[in-house]
Amino acid sequence: MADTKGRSLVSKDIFGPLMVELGHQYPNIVVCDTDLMRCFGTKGFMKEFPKRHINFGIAEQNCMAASAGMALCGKNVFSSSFANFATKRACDQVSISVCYNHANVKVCGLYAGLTAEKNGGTHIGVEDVAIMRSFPDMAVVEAADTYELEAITRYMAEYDGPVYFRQPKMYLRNVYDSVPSFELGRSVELKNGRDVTLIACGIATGIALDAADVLKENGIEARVINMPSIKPIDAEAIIKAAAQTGLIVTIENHSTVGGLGSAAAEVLAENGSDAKLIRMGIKDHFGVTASLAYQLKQNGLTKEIIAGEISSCLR
Amino acid sequence: MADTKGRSLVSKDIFGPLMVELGHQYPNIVVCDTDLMRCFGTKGFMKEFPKRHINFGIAEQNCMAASAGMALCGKNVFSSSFANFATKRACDQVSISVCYNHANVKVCGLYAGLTAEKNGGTHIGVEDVAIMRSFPDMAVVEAADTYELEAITRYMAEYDGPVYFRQPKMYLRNVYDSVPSFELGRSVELKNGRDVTLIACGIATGIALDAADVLKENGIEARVINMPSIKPIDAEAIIKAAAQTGLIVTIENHSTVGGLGSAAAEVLAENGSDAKLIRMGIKDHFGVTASLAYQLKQNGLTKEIIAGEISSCLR
Amino acid sequence: MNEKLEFGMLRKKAEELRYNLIAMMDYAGSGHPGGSLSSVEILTAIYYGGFLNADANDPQNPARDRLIMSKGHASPTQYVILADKGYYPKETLKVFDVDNSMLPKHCNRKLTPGIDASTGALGQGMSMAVGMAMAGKMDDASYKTYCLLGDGECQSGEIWEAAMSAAKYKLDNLQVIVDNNGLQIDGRSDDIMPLGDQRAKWEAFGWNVETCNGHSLEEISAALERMGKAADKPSVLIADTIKGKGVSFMENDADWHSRKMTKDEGVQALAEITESYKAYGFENIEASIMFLDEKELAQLTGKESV
Amino acid sequence: MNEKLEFGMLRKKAEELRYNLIAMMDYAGSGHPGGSLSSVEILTAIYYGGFLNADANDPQNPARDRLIMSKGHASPTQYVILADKGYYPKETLKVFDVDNSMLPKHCNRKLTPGIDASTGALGQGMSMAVGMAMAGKMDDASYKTYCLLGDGECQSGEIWEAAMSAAKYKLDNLQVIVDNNGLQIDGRSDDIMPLGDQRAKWEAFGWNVETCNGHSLEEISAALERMGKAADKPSVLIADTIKGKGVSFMENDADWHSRKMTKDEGVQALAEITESYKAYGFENIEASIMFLDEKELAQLTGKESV
Ligand SMILES: Cc1ncc(C[n+]2csc(CCOP(=O)(O)OP(=O)(O)O)c2C)c(N)n1
Ligand SMILES: Cc1ncc(C[n+]2csc(CCOP(=O)(O)OP(=O)(O)O)c2C)c(N)n1
Ligand SMILES: [Mg+2]
Ligand SMILES: [Mg+2]
Repeated sequence: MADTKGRSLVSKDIFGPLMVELGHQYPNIVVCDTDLMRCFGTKGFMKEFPKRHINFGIAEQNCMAASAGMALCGKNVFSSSFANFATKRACDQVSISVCYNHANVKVCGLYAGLTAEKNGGTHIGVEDVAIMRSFPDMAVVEAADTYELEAITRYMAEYDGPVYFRQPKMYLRNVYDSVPSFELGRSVELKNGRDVTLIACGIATGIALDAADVLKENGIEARVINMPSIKPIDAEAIIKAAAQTGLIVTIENHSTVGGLGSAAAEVLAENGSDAKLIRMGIKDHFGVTASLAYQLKQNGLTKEIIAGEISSCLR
Repeated sequence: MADTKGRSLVSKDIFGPLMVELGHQYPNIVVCDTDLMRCFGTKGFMKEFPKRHINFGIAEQNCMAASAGMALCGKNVFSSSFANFATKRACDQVSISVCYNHANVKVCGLYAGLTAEKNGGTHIGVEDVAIMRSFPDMAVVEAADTYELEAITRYMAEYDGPVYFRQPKMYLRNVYDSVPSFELGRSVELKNGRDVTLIACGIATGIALDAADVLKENGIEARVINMPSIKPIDAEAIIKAAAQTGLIVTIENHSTVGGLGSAAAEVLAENGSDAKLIRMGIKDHFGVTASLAYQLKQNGLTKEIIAGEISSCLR
Repeated sequence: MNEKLEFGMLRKKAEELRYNLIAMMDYAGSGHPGGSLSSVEILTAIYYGGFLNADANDPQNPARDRLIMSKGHASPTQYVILADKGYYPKETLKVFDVDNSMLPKHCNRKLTPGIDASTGALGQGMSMAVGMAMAGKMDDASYKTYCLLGDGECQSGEIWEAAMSAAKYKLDNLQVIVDNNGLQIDGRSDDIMPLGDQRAKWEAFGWNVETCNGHSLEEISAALERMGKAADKPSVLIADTIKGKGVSFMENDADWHSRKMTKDEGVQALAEITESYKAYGFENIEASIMFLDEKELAQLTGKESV
Repeated sequence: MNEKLEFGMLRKKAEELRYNLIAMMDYAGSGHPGGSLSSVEILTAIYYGGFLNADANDPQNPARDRLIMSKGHASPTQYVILADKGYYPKETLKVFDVDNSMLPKHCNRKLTPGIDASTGALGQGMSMAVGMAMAGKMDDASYKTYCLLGDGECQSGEIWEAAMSAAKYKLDNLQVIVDNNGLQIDGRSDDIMPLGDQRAKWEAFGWNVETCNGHSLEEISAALERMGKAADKPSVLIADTIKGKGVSFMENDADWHSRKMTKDEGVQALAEITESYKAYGFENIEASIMFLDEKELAQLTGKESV
């Protein structure tokens, strides 16, 4: 479906220059770093807008709470750290200074999930979505590729309120071939199908599309739903899919506890749906020091394993 | 069912003296405070075992990570703060220093959920279970009354590994009339019934029992399951209840996102159960400055509202 | 709007605020008396001594000075001031700490006009204040940001992260005051987690440091004056205070961090403040009551039975 | 087990370790060269200078001294030492940073014998070290706990929470070393978040402070010696170092925090260390290689083509 030619798969390659553009367009945008400017891609922003850029060093707590302070003075603050530190080291600050104060901070979690690769368990955030999803007033979003990353970033430049903006280091493939539209609470059906529905976000959406191709070869028509807005979630799409396809499979670059899979489970169970849900993701263990490919495989997050699981379930 | 006479409903009244007893029995037990000794009830322990008590002051991060360090030297460390600060201020430390290191720390979250009452939103932890449940290697437990609190505490004195031990300031009633047995991963059926199953933990278990009484008057036979071990969860009991009673209602002193309700949703959806789930709890907003009774009512956590909801659902 | 009272009147105001403060907490049967009382003079000096530039009629004015109660449990002191300043009707003080009150136990910016940040999770107010001062610098705005810390609160690492960042960005528009009452919940800070040489700490973190007797309105004002002139550096005032100041049985007693007064204790507390008021040469403090009528006040002072 | 080399041999050891370190990271095409190289002398002094009491044959001995790499990304330096000490076969160094390796990029106590804590989340190792020292005091044990920090890491509030607690509990069994290389990921610490007067900071937090040239084995050893004698206080050594020390093109360049060497860079790095080895008067550093055979080494040194 997608033409990836010339489009970088690396989040910061798209995010960084885009923030410079948006910085010109929106004078209230501020960028905050925590000694990871190189990973956020925000060196360009710092150079263009030195006064509107703060590097807090290795002090994520202060970064997130001070960002809230800036937001309460009218700024739209994009603040980042590795996903793990943005959500866990600064957990209370994001909860209280940002959400409880309803501060206009875009908490950006970098190198999300297994894309932290060999940095290992201390860096591979498997719980960040679970944590952020539990915060009242927090929206949680993750793009499926850098086209959607752009869409979300543009949306965030206008949106006023706390958001957790999860960003993998890089994508495995593109999913779109141009910048799609994005809205909080809205999912996108990428592929129709009647036998099973794959719901995914982030790098997992590409995997889901690939798995659907494998399933097709086996005669199984899979619906693929991209769910960039994990909270608020598009419950309607899930209920519809459950009614129409029965089996639902969530695929995510995150623990199976508390993330997209749990959000889907909540929707299904509350609606008394008899659809079976399979939650594919990191199986309640910490990340290890290994390449993305290795860890995806270890966690059953390859198109082959996913297709296999679905085939045997439908048999 | 329960005889509450003479038995305090306040967590620290039971926990505090018990820790002194256990301190004598288990020389490797250490207690760590964060300027909330008065709330943890551990002044007695400090006096009896001054060398095995550390008060870290208002420094929850250091408390939890240093506790892990002690644990790695053979100690069984009971470390506390208000639930909100134990799990959010020290989030990364509990995740990495405690869980990732598999350190024998019992992270005790005090004044859990709405029992922080008028301390308001900054103190009322609505997300702590969601956060702790998402950590690999973490067990999450909460007692239904001070009898069970005692059972869990005794269990924890022997258990080796990371646990989040959630403690409300006080209970609304007792549920047991003597110290029950406790085991990780095991639920307790407090009342049999065939029309609906109420699954609850913490102070909500007492409310569930009361709601069952109200339902009975309406001719509805409710099963009541106490679920002190939120993780690992007793999936079997949930599946059985779903098959036998259809409707499942989870009741918890916590956000409906990520806690007991979500855990039940995961189990039900993964099993393709067509049982409908109603998640009663704090409805994805922060706590307010108000009494427990007020906030329980606001969140629909009274026996009347619960019974009403169930009755209208079964009608 | 930058109201400035002479020291005589400032003292009078401080005692009247203290009286209302005790009355409000007594009326509610709640609050954090110790840390509220210790900060009365500090907040009086800031609000009435010509420092805080803020307007009750325009509490969201972007050009206003900010005041962040990082020790958010001392909200009562600010509540009586905001009522006196006209941010809300004085009678509002009656709803302090009632269910879902607009005057909750910890400061909440969404509920109370005049409150600039929701606080209560210690440490975070300091960072938010730093962020506000940073935003001021970005906008070349001239507002100042004041921030009140507890001494126990300074045990929190976030304070030192924030301190380091304020020095980096030369936030001379940031004025932090430590209500150095030497007590926290579990006892003396020196016993629970000693703060050691606080001046040395802040200086080592690149701050301009002032110290003073935190109950001397003159000393506080002089220190704030000097802080306002310090360029290229953030300033901190370590104000030595007495927790529970003004009520003999509360002074220097950690128990009074968040204890509720009995009826008799309330009577005595109000009587003691009346005494000191008189000792300062003022008369009839009862007339200063903002939010209770005579009858209601008589109940608290125990005079209804006379 | 408390091996103590003379300074001449200590220097020889340091250079050999550095050689192995570069070879290991080059072989893996990974690692954090900058902060690993800056800590070579510090760890050499601790492990071989008669300080760390630990036994490769009994890595879990409760009486052992602990060493916590709070800057867990400098694991490579410790890995070559542990291999040399016999905690695991030297050939194990070949698996550094391979998928699911027992020698992962950040220290992991569950995977690697001789590693006392899993680190990588900056700040936490310091607290864990404090906890270990506290446990030692509780047990009246005589072991010491060493802890290595980065200078950037000291921006984290947890460091100062931990520092305060160590002073309270008079942890003279705790010895912290700051690898003060002046760089972090985004650039110079002085630009990113200036640490200012580090000595003043630690002293203000109640610590015994030593400073030294962090590449002088004599100075490090002398400082550790003095620290071992300081009673009733924790000690910190601010060791001034050069990030990337020993490899000209890596020195003082933030880019080398975690860059991977090209083939040519690897060749040059090994050649430079060989040169300094000779300049110290030693010969044939290649013979010191722990984990590669001649042919494998020849590939890294670019000599296979000759
Ligand atoms: C992060 C955090 N930890 C714990 C608490 C609970 N708490 C509220 S007040 C207090 C003591 C504060 O002492 P201090 O800062 O000295 O304030 P003061 O003496 O002025 O009341 C504590 C521990 C909290 N509010 N926030
Ligand atoms: C809490 C936390 N935040 C961010 C990081 C990412 N990180 C890894 S190393 C590093 C720079 C460390 O600088 P410094 O402490 O000076 O170490 P050194 O120069 O010795 O490598 C950063 C920001 C981390 N590991 N942990
Ligand atoms: Mg105090
Ligand atoms: Mg450095």
